[in-house]
Amino acid sequence: MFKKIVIANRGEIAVRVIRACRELGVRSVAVYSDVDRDALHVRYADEAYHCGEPRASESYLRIDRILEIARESGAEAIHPGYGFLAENGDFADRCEREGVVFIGPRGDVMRSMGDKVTARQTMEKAGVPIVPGTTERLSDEQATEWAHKIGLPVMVKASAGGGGKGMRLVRAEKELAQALKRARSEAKASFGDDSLYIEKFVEEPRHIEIQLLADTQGNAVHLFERECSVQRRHQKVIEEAPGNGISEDLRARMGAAAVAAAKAVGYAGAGTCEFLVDRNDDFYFLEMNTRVQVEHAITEAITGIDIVKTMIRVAAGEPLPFRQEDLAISGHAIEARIYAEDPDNNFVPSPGQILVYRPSGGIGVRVDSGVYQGAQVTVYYDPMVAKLITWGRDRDEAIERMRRALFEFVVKGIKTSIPFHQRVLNNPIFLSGRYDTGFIDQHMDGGKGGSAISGAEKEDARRVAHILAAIAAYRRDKQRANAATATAPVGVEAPWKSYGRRSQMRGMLR
Amino acid sequence: MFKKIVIANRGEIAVRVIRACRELGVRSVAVYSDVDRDALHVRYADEAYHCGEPRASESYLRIDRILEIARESGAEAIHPGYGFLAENGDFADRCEREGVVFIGPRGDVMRSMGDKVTARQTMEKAGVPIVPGTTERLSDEQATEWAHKIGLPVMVKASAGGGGKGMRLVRAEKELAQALKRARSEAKASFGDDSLYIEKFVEEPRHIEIQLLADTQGNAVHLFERECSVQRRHQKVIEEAPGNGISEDLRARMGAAAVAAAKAVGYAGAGTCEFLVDRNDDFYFLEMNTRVQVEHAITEAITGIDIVKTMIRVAAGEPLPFRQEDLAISGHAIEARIYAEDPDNNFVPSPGQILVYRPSGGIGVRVDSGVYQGAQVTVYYDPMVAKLITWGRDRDEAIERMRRALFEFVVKGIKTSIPFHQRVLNNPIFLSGRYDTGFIDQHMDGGKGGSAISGAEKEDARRVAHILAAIAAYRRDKQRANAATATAPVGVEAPWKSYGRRSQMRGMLR
Amino acid sequence: MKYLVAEKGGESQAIGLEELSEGLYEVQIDGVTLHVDAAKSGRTIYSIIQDGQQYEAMAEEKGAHGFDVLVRGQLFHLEAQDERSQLLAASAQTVAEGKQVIEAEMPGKVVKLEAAVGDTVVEGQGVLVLEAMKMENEIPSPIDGIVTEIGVSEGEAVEGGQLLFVVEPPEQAD
Amino acid sequence: MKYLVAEKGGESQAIGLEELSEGLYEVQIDGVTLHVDAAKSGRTIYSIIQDGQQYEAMAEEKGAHGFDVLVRGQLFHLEAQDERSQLLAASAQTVAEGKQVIEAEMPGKVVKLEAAVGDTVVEGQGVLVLEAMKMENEIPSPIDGIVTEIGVSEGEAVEGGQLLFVVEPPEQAD
Repeated sequence: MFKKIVIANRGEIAVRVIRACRELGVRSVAVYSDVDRDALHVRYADEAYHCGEPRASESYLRIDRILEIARESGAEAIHPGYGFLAENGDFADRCEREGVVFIGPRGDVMRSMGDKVTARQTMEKAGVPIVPGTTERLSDEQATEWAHKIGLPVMVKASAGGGGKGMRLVRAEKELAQALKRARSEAKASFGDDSLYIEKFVEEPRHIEIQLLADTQGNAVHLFERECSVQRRHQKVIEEAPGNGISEDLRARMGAAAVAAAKAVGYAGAGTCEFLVDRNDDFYFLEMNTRVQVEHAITEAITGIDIVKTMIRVAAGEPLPFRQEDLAISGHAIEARIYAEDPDNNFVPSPGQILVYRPSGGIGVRVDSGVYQGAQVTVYYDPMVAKLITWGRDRDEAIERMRRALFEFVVKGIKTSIPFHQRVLNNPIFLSGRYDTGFIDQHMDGGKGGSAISGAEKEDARRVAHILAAIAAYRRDKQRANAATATAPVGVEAPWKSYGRRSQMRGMLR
Repeated sequence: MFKKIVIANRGEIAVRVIRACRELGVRSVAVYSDVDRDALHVRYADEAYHCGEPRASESYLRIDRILEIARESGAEAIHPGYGFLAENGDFADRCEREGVVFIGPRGDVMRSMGDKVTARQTMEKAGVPIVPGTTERLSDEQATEWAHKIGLPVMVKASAGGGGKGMRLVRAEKELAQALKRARSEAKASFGDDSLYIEKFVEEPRHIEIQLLADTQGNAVHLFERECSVQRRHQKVIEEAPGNGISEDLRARMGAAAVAAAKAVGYAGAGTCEFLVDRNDDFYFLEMNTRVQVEHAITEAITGIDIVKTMIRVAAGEPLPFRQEDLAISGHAIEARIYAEDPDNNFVPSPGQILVYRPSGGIGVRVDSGVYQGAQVTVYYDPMVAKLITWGRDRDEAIERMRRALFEFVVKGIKTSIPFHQRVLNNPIFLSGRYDTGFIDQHMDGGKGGSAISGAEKEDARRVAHILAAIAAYRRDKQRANAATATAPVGVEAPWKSYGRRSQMRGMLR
Repeated sequence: MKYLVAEKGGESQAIGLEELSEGLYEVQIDGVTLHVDAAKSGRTIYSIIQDGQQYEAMAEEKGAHGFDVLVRGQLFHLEAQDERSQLLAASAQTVAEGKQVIEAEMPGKVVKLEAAVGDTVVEGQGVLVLEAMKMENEIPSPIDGIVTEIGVSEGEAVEGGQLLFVVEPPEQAD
Repeated sequence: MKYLVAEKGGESQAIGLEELSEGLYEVQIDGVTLHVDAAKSGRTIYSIIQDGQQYEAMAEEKGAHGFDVLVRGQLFHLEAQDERSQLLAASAQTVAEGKQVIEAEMPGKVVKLEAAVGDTVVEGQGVLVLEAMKMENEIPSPIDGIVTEIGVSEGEAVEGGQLLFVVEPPEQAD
């Protein structure tokens, strides 16, 4: 086993990896940009090195600096987490050349999967079913031709894509040009590569993905499926494991296909095969993510396997400590991604200082977070502040726990998506378990729709809200009256000022 | 199922029960004393009623007021948690008479078990092995006689005892008189009943207890054992499930004995049979706790069963939703009770305001707590501020997680027992799993001994501590220099003052 | 003491308020009298107990008289003020009418302009696309009107508070 | 600037300190020079980074010059002060000598008196038993000496800060 690992990431996933290191008795080396000196991942780490300026391109994406830190600290391996350098094959190659273990698959494997077009070609060869569409990069003109050839609706996707970036659904002819433009610009901005491809849009598609673990001895197992069909603008917001109404037979066939895909490319480490499942339970390869997923925790909850510790072990050359037949599903798990955004105002990002942070606790609840009370959510990085995971003996209990945990979760100072999650957890379609990736658009008005509580409760809440507004106004007036004598607490006034400012702007944006 | 339940308790267990209610869709009614208006259990509840003055006898123990609140709120049942009224048979009778369901066994059952002497008689009849000793209340003279008859060492115990209160080990003749006095005074203070009995002291005893669940249809199952041999002054501080080196055979025999005991008294609800296991794996009935235990969470962790929800269900007349053969042990769980006390100063209680509270999180970690950042730990109630529970696929992983979680857990403003737990988690005897109830006295110098880290690490920590002390002094001096201009934040100065004051006293006590 | 409380846009209702003791209020609302125990912990979190019902609620000041109040996961945008300052209120509530000056909420990058000066836009129509925190956000016009000014260009990095564009109602824009 | 740091009772070592910029210090210790980055969050929690090593540590003021410092779960009772105020220190460190006035840390109840005025007690010997937070705590004498005063009686409820007893060294007590 390694003695020391650099975690080339930040936020909750850096904390997640540091926890795994501590449990393995491996020293953890955090890296931090100027704005992350006070971040939680630094405080949990054994060592910490500055890696640059706030913008990711000037810090967490600086390959030279990350490798320099590995040398300086004497670390033997680097864990990339997700995002940033996690799926950068060239970085993996650099690590190999400089004698540092990259905790993930080989560079060429990543490239073959990271580029979605190449991946589709590879899978086609491996006999894994893929979504009908193109297997080359396309000019706008070719894309238009193909759209006609395949027939609308189609998905326009970035070859370098992932995480829903640079992806657009085109249902009507006239949307196509616009979709291509926006997808290219987003792809360029996100991946520095604006090449696109086109896929047939699968009707009522469900996003079902298979978790994989493979070692360097050629063993590969799957940890069953996750359902990630609750998506807003192609971003996963709520995930479940196991999937809804996935038969043992379908589970076995998808698992086998995923394992075949992994073996076809000589995969090692943790990875995920994403599939689309249509209304006939036919499934199509979507993409393979060659890293730990945000939603890996729900698989840990139903299998008891620590995925991050296992990927570190196999990176150190150990064989998988279990075989397929040792694995089984126990209960049901749900994850809600809590973002710093305002679900009551078109989900605009909501950075700022977290004035109050009271995470949920108790039975069947897991919180993975990179923040704490007093921490800053900056505008520079991903707006996810926490992952809330609940486990139950069955789906109903997992849902009841999630509702309970969302009720308990308090984050003040910034707006979060918690109220949105509460609305989803009350939606009859979601509760039925029969939903597809169109769920939020079709049944929740793109996220605006739904209510966290019943009509009567809402009236009751309204009455209390009005009373509290009067009381708050009264207290404020009273406070102002003594303003002359009182002095605002140090370090408190500042955030408030900025709140006043932002809120007025939001008022204008509304 | 009930529509509304009164939780006649406070702190983490009140929060625990409220969580169960919310998951069951049952409205929760909290009760609070003058000093608990801002407590977490009030904030999590649907309804809240004031029940009296700070002293428990004037609030949480006021049977009339609790029942009045049940009537006022229209609740159908009362959950007593643990402590306070939880094992008060007369209270259960009152509830029955007034048509409110007491969530627990019948009053007569509680009395037969609550009085340890009666319990020993009952168990003897039921054929459950008991520790050799007396089965009547004793005067000091009789106690002395018996001590000679049985032969030293003996345990002096309060008939009304529980939770280690009013209990003394007597190894030498001369200690006897003193032990009887202290035990009586403590028993009087804790239970209002100073009657005592005497048991043979079992050498190298291990404290192994069996979790029971029984319904009103006469079904009873056990949820396997917990090992609670890590005790300081007869108080459990760390518990494990399953027990260490408990053979399937012993587990089956103890489980059967516990179920037999439950059926012998017509038990319903959740309960625990405590046994002493000697070096020959012979076991003796110690006592039966007719309530949910502090340490129930580790059993929930290895079985997946929600014990609190289940006890509410059976109280509502539902049959147990599972049979013995549906239950199995999965993995290993450990609980550390985090108390507001100073492990570096003879474990003196450490009340005060919690200035910083950052509970552990992530995989395999559960925190049950009744506090939050800014909350007050008062001198009026039990000093436990949180329960930290970790689960792992095996004992080693559970231990690694616990170490990791203890490292993460930050509580500032009050002293806590976290450093003590870290010392235990590094003790080779504890790690070996071969320890008995004498562990802390014999291997940790009563709690003072052991170290959380290695000698080299300690020297390193010392160096950093010295540097930080200099920096802190420098900053303080700098701050004082500008004292004239600066104004202390409102509400912050107060706690500081009191710390200054208390700490000086502690200095003197040392 | 009387306070007038209204949802943004809606008409206001009068709420009588008297502080009986620290945190304990007698409240007149909908013609009934209630006793409300409002305990505050931290800066904006309240525990409200009224007739036994307990609500953990948050009230955050929003500009002059506004309060965003969160109860049971429901967010209410409210205006609350002492009866006497009602006149002020009237003016305060006209924020969403007349000339609209749209500023950036936070640093970001202008990915795309979707309208030009002089264009007629309807309420909710996108005027430009701003990228912030790795997400593209379309900034819509808050009213039907005409774009009279655009303060940024495509690809430009903007600071929080920087002017993005101005929209004016037709009758005003000429 | 020079600070003298000592464990309670132990002899002190000199630590040179210069703040290069907010939170960044040049430190002279054991004849070597270190750069220490001490970021503070909240009132007493620090993240110390020195030569790459990260330590989350807490420093709580204890009386005149005392700091309780917690690092890696290890608690250190330290006295730290500017060289010039060393003399003051000397006196401050004699707290644990001479006449000892023991006060109650918190409200509680005197369960038992184990010594009487005039009794000779040794360091660590119990003088009385106080019950607080449902636990009985034996309050020991901090020195060898003679009990010269007892401020409470058995069964009496005491407030925090109330005088419990006084112990004086033999030579002084007469």
